[in-house]
Amino acid sequence: MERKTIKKVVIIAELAIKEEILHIINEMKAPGYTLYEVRGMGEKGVRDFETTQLEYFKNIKFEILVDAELAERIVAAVVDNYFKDYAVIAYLEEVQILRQEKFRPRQN
Amino acid sequence: MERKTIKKVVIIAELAIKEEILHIINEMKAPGYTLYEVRGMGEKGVRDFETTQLEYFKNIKFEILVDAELAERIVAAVVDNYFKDYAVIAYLEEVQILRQEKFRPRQN
Amino acid sequence: MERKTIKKVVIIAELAIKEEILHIINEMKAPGYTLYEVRGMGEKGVRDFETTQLEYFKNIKFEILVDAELAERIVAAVVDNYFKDYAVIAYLEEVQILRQEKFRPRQN
Amino acid sequence: MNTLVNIALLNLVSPPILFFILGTIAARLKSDLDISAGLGKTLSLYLMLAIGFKGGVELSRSELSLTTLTALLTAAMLSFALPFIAYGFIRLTTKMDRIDAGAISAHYGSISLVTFVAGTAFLEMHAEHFEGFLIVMMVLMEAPPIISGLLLARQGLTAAKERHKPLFSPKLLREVFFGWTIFILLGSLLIGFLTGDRGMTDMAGFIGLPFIGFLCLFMLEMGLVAGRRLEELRTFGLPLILFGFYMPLVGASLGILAGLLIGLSPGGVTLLAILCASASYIVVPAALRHALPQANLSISIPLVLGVTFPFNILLGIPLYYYAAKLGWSVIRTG
Amino acid sequence: MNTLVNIALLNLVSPPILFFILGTIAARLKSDLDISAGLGKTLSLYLMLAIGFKGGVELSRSELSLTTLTALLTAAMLSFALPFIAYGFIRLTTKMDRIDAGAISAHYGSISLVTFVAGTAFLEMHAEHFEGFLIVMMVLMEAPPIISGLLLARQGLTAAKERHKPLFSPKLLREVFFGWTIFILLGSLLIGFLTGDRGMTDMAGFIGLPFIGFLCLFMLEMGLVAGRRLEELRTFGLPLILFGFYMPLVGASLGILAGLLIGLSPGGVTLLAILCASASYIVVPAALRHALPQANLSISIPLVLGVTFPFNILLGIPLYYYAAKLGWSVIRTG
Amino acid sequence: MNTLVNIALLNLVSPPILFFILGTIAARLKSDLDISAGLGKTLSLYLMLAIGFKGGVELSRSELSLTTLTALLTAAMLSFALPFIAYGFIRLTTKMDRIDAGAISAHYGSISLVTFVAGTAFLEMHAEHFEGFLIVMMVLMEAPPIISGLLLARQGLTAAKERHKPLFSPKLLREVFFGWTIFILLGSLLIGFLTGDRGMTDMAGFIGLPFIGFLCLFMLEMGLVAGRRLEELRTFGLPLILFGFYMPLVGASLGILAGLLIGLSPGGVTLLAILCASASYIVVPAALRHALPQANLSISIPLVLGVTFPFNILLGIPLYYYAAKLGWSVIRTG
Ligand SMILES: Nc1ncnc2c1ncn2[C@@H]1O[C@H](COP(=O)(O)O)[C@@H](O)[C@H]1O
Ligand SMILES: Nc1ncnc2c1ncn2[C@@H]1O[C@H](COP(=O)(O)O)[C@@H](O)[C@H]1O
Ligand SMILES: Nc1ncnc2c1ncn2[C@@H]1O[C@H](COP(=O)(O)O)[C@@H](O)[C@H]1O
Ligand code: NA
Ligand code: NA
Ligand code: NA
Repeated sequence: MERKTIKKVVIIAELAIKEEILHIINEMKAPGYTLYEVRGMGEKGVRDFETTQLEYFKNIKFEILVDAELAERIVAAVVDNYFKDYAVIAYLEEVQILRQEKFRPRQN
Repeated sequence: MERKTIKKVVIIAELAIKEEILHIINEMKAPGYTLYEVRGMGEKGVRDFETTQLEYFKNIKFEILVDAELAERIVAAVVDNYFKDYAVIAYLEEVQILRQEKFRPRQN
Repeated sequence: MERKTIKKVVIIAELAIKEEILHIINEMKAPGYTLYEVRGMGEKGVRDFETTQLEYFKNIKFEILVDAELAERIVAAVVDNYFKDYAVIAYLEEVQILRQEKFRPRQN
Repeated sequence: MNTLVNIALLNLVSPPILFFILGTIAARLKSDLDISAGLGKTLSLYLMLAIGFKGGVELSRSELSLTTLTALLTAAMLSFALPFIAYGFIRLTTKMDRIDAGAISAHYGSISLVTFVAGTAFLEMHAEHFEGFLIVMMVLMEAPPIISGLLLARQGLTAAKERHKPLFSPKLLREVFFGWTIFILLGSLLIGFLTGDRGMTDMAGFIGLPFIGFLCLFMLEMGLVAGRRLEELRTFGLPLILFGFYMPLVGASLGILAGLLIGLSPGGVTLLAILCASASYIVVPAALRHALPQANLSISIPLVLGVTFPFNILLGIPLYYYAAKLGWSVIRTG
Repeated sequence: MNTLVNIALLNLVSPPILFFILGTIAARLKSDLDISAGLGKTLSLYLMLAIGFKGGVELSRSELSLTTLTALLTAAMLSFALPFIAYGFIRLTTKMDRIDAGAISAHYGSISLVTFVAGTAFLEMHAEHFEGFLIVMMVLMEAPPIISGLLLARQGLTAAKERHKPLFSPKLLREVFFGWTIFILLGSLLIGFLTGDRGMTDMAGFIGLPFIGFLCLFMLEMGLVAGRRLEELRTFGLPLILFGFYMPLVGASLGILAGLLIGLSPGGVTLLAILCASASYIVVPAALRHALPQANLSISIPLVLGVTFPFNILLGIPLYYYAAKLGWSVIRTG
Repeated sequence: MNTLVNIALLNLVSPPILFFILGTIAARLKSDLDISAGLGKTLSLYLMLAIGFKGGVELSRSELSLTTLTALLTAAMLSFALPFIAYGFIRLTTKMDRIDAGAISAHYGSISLVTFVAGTAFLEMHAEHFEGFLIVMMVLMEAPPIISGLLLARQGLTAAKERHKPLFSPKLLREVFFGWTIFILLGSLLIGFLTGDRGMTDMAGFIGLPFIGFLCLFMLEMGLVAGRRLEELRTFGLPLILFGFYMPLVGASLGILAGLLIGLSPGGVTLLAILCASASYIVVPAALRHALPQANLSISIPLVLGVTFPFNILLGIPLYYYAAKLGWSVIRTG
């Protein structure tokens, strides 16, 4: 089968901005997303605890498969709004898909 | 260290077809898999809830490291059988491994 | 935006060596990591159960974004120390990031 | 004296119902109040274990009579018949295709355990006894409607190969007969039956004392779940929404008639009515994902959870109880 | 007779406190003892539901008096005022900037539910009654300090646009008023109030009998959480650490004075002192992440959990109780 | 009168055992019945807390005697000795290498808490009292067999450097002494001891009333876990399977002898037998992953969980009790 190559946007952020990121995803009419509950460590310190007491130490990860153009816009939106004050990173990967239409921006 | 490049098959699907996908993996003698519990959104709507009440809104994600040839066959099997009726996507990535033999199809 | 390409080290291992891997990450001053709780199957058998009774059947996954040089050293350390006796795999991927400095080895 | 209004109000100010309402409000106001996934599963497990065990002990006290057998048979038959009625209503009043109509009708033929449990708590409040075998009746009502629902939906399958592939895949059978809900219900029932009153003394501190409290937690979650589904009803046509209201009434009426005919106690009649009125949102959807993947569950689920479940909990149960008592006294005096 | 020492010792050898200590030790020794995430959430949910419900039933027994209203008003005002005092201390004794100082002061103005619950358990041990509306007072003390804290922190914001953007984003308001803690507390309180003693008989087996046991589990987790934070205190200056000790004393003193003035019972005075002395580690941090993302929570959290919370649990509560009784007897006799 | 058969049957129809059987059946039939991860951990935590606390209270009532000390010493020694016996049997009857044989023997020297708890529930059923320090004995039996098991397995290590690296890595020591199971057991024991009867009145509603119910849930999960392991036994040779049956009998016999010698009560003797007969599936495997990573746990785990655990639960416990009573009466009369 011949494949198309599109982008996978990855955003790992503190739980506090989950809704904000979802908002960006919807605003930009991304065709979909996948969400993970993760733990980790980075510039903003260790965020790797199992207890639920401290919600603001939790991390989530978004993966969004989209065309390169939209990918850039999503990353830009996250970087501009949240990199300064929040625990968050964003990066891009390339993935090979089968049916490109499935990953086009939503029309509605 | 010199690396070999192999494929990573990624399948994100509704929980309902977990066993079916495991069946494909075993049938095709894939050397292994890694399984995630995820949430998400796509063509088939939002599947992003924390409650367990509604099992059929849950998503799982499979990652399978295999050679290109087997990768194609796994993806094909999933697409042909489940893309029409079920919430599922599949794509490929390239990864660099150390010991290729570990990721050859099982013999038994 | 112009992007830099760096490495993503992926380590999937049995829970038993979580602290050992964290130790390597800290020793080598990796800038950060992301941790997943996963399940799976491989050479060392099936490690895909939902019960907590049997802690040693649990898997974790580390993702570490670093420059190529450090990536090699981390993988080497894991392979040398744990591949023989433990359930563990390691591989590399390429990712495109925005601000390289964020992923340089820690100085302190 | 217990007028319908009194009964209804008494129901509305009982802790479980109020926690259900609290949950709904929380969901509507988009509060971040949430029941952790694990807890949700644990609570269902607890309710089923408790209700099953109690029923078993109850059974161990009474000996198997003919009524029991007729009752069990009636239950299975009722649940098999209900989908045909439901299907008729849907096809007549909406433009829904055969597949989705069949799927929905299966939900309404089957039962909701929580509604049943709420019913038992309600009866306790009124010191109303009921037969232990009603739990068995409940279990027997889970599966049959899936079959009738599938038979109806099959007509809608275009691809001949799909229409003619065997109705029961082994997968479906396992799903239905070894599904965890049935397993834990029947299992606990059997254990309660075997250990009887001695077992009850051991278990009372677990399934007795804290029961209502656990039910409240569970109803709180149900409120959250129901509240979140309301959104999705927006896109539904009025006829379908109405179906969510009158179908339980139709089911309950049949349940009451049947219950009176086979000579159940007022409590028993009420519970049979509740079983017929309630609609499944766990067993049936799970089974349909395998047996009828073409069906669109995002129609049935919001309808069951957003309309029928709340209706039964808030108004249905007292209503059915009132009607059951009425019918019963009529027969008695007549 | 109950000397301060006796009271303090009696507190230290009560199961909840001992489990808290056990948890701390486990954390210090890096034991792999851990409370599963789900359980942690469930336990908080349980404590809030139980304490709220009990308070509601309590309220349903007494009729709304003027004291109640003044008490509620006092609570809100106290919690609004406390951050200004806290802020002053911090700015005077440390080099911390306005933003972080404001953030911390918000934590100390607000309250910790677990400390409050531990206080009620402590009072029960001393057969000391307290007013039901104290739970309402607690709820009213959660939000106001966030406002005063923000007002103070705002001064530190360099970017004019940040300084002048509205104080309350809708997001913040939802966070604060529909937050799950407040929701479950007020909701359960209301339900307890509506169902009264009848409701209590239903719920006693759930929120009564096993209460202390659940509290012990929860305190075990709190011990783990607190113990793990101790590490981070290493890097803190002495003045800040000390603040974590004397600020609760300051708060408690004000609480006791206010409590005596508005004529609360000894138990009520003690609880108000506890509320003023305790610092928030759930509601306030969550709110600040949105309203003041520039603030560095890795200063406030370790201070609240590593110093103030243990201090209140281990020594504060008995101390405040002793002082409250003393003050009360003085007034009485005087 | 209590013949062995009566005792055995009475055990088989007790709720915990029946729920264990239910779980096994569910697993065999591949039902999707499952205990959520969180619940599993919570249940173990609860059992350990409850059993530890009760033991502590028990201890606080009796004063430390010489019997206690000899008992504790005996327990540690027994558990250290058992692996040598187990190792001998395995090496004689199977072709297993030193490493795996040593690993398995460590499992059988150590203990299973759940089996112990089931034993206490069993004794309660027979109104049979036992000494509080038996919980301390249990704790003391967890670690020693790991040492003897390692000593035996070490012989099999080819690489000299591995064979001669210190037996106890700090990691292993922490794993063994600060492991969460030991921590919660000893901690709760100590707390129960310190708070005594007053503490018990506080905790009874949590660790007393619902205890059997929680045990049932736990046994349900154990049944699921055990049932799923049966599969893997297919590939095992008969000699190894048999070992899983007779080794507990060997252990129990030694336990009974020792128990009678040091003068334990019939209940105490039974529990010591149970401890010797039971095999570890939590502490030992976790420790071995670090101390002996070469060992293949997929041999020991199925054997312990699929054969020995069910055997002890279903038949062993009543048998050991019967033997203990017998031995005791012999001594008495003799
Ligand atoms: N170098 C890295 N590799 C992998 N994950 C990272 C890395 N840096 C940060 N993260 C993840 O992103 C989260 C936020 O990063 P930060 O804002 O740098 O604290 C962390 O908690 C990690 O989960
Ligand atoms: N564009 C996308 N990016 C990331 N994940 C996606 C995307 N589309 C679908 N998914 C995931 O795949 C699941 C099923 O997709 P769908 O069949 O399109 O509903 C969704 O619930 C998501 O978890
Ligand atoms: N071919 C593979 N594809 C994806 N994940 C794998 C693969 N092989 C192993 N894994 C993961 O790595 C873990 C340890 O692998 P192993 O040491 O081969 O048993 C497994 O439990 C899986 O989670
Ligand atoms: Na029905
Ligand atoms: Na305060
Ligand atoms: Na043993």
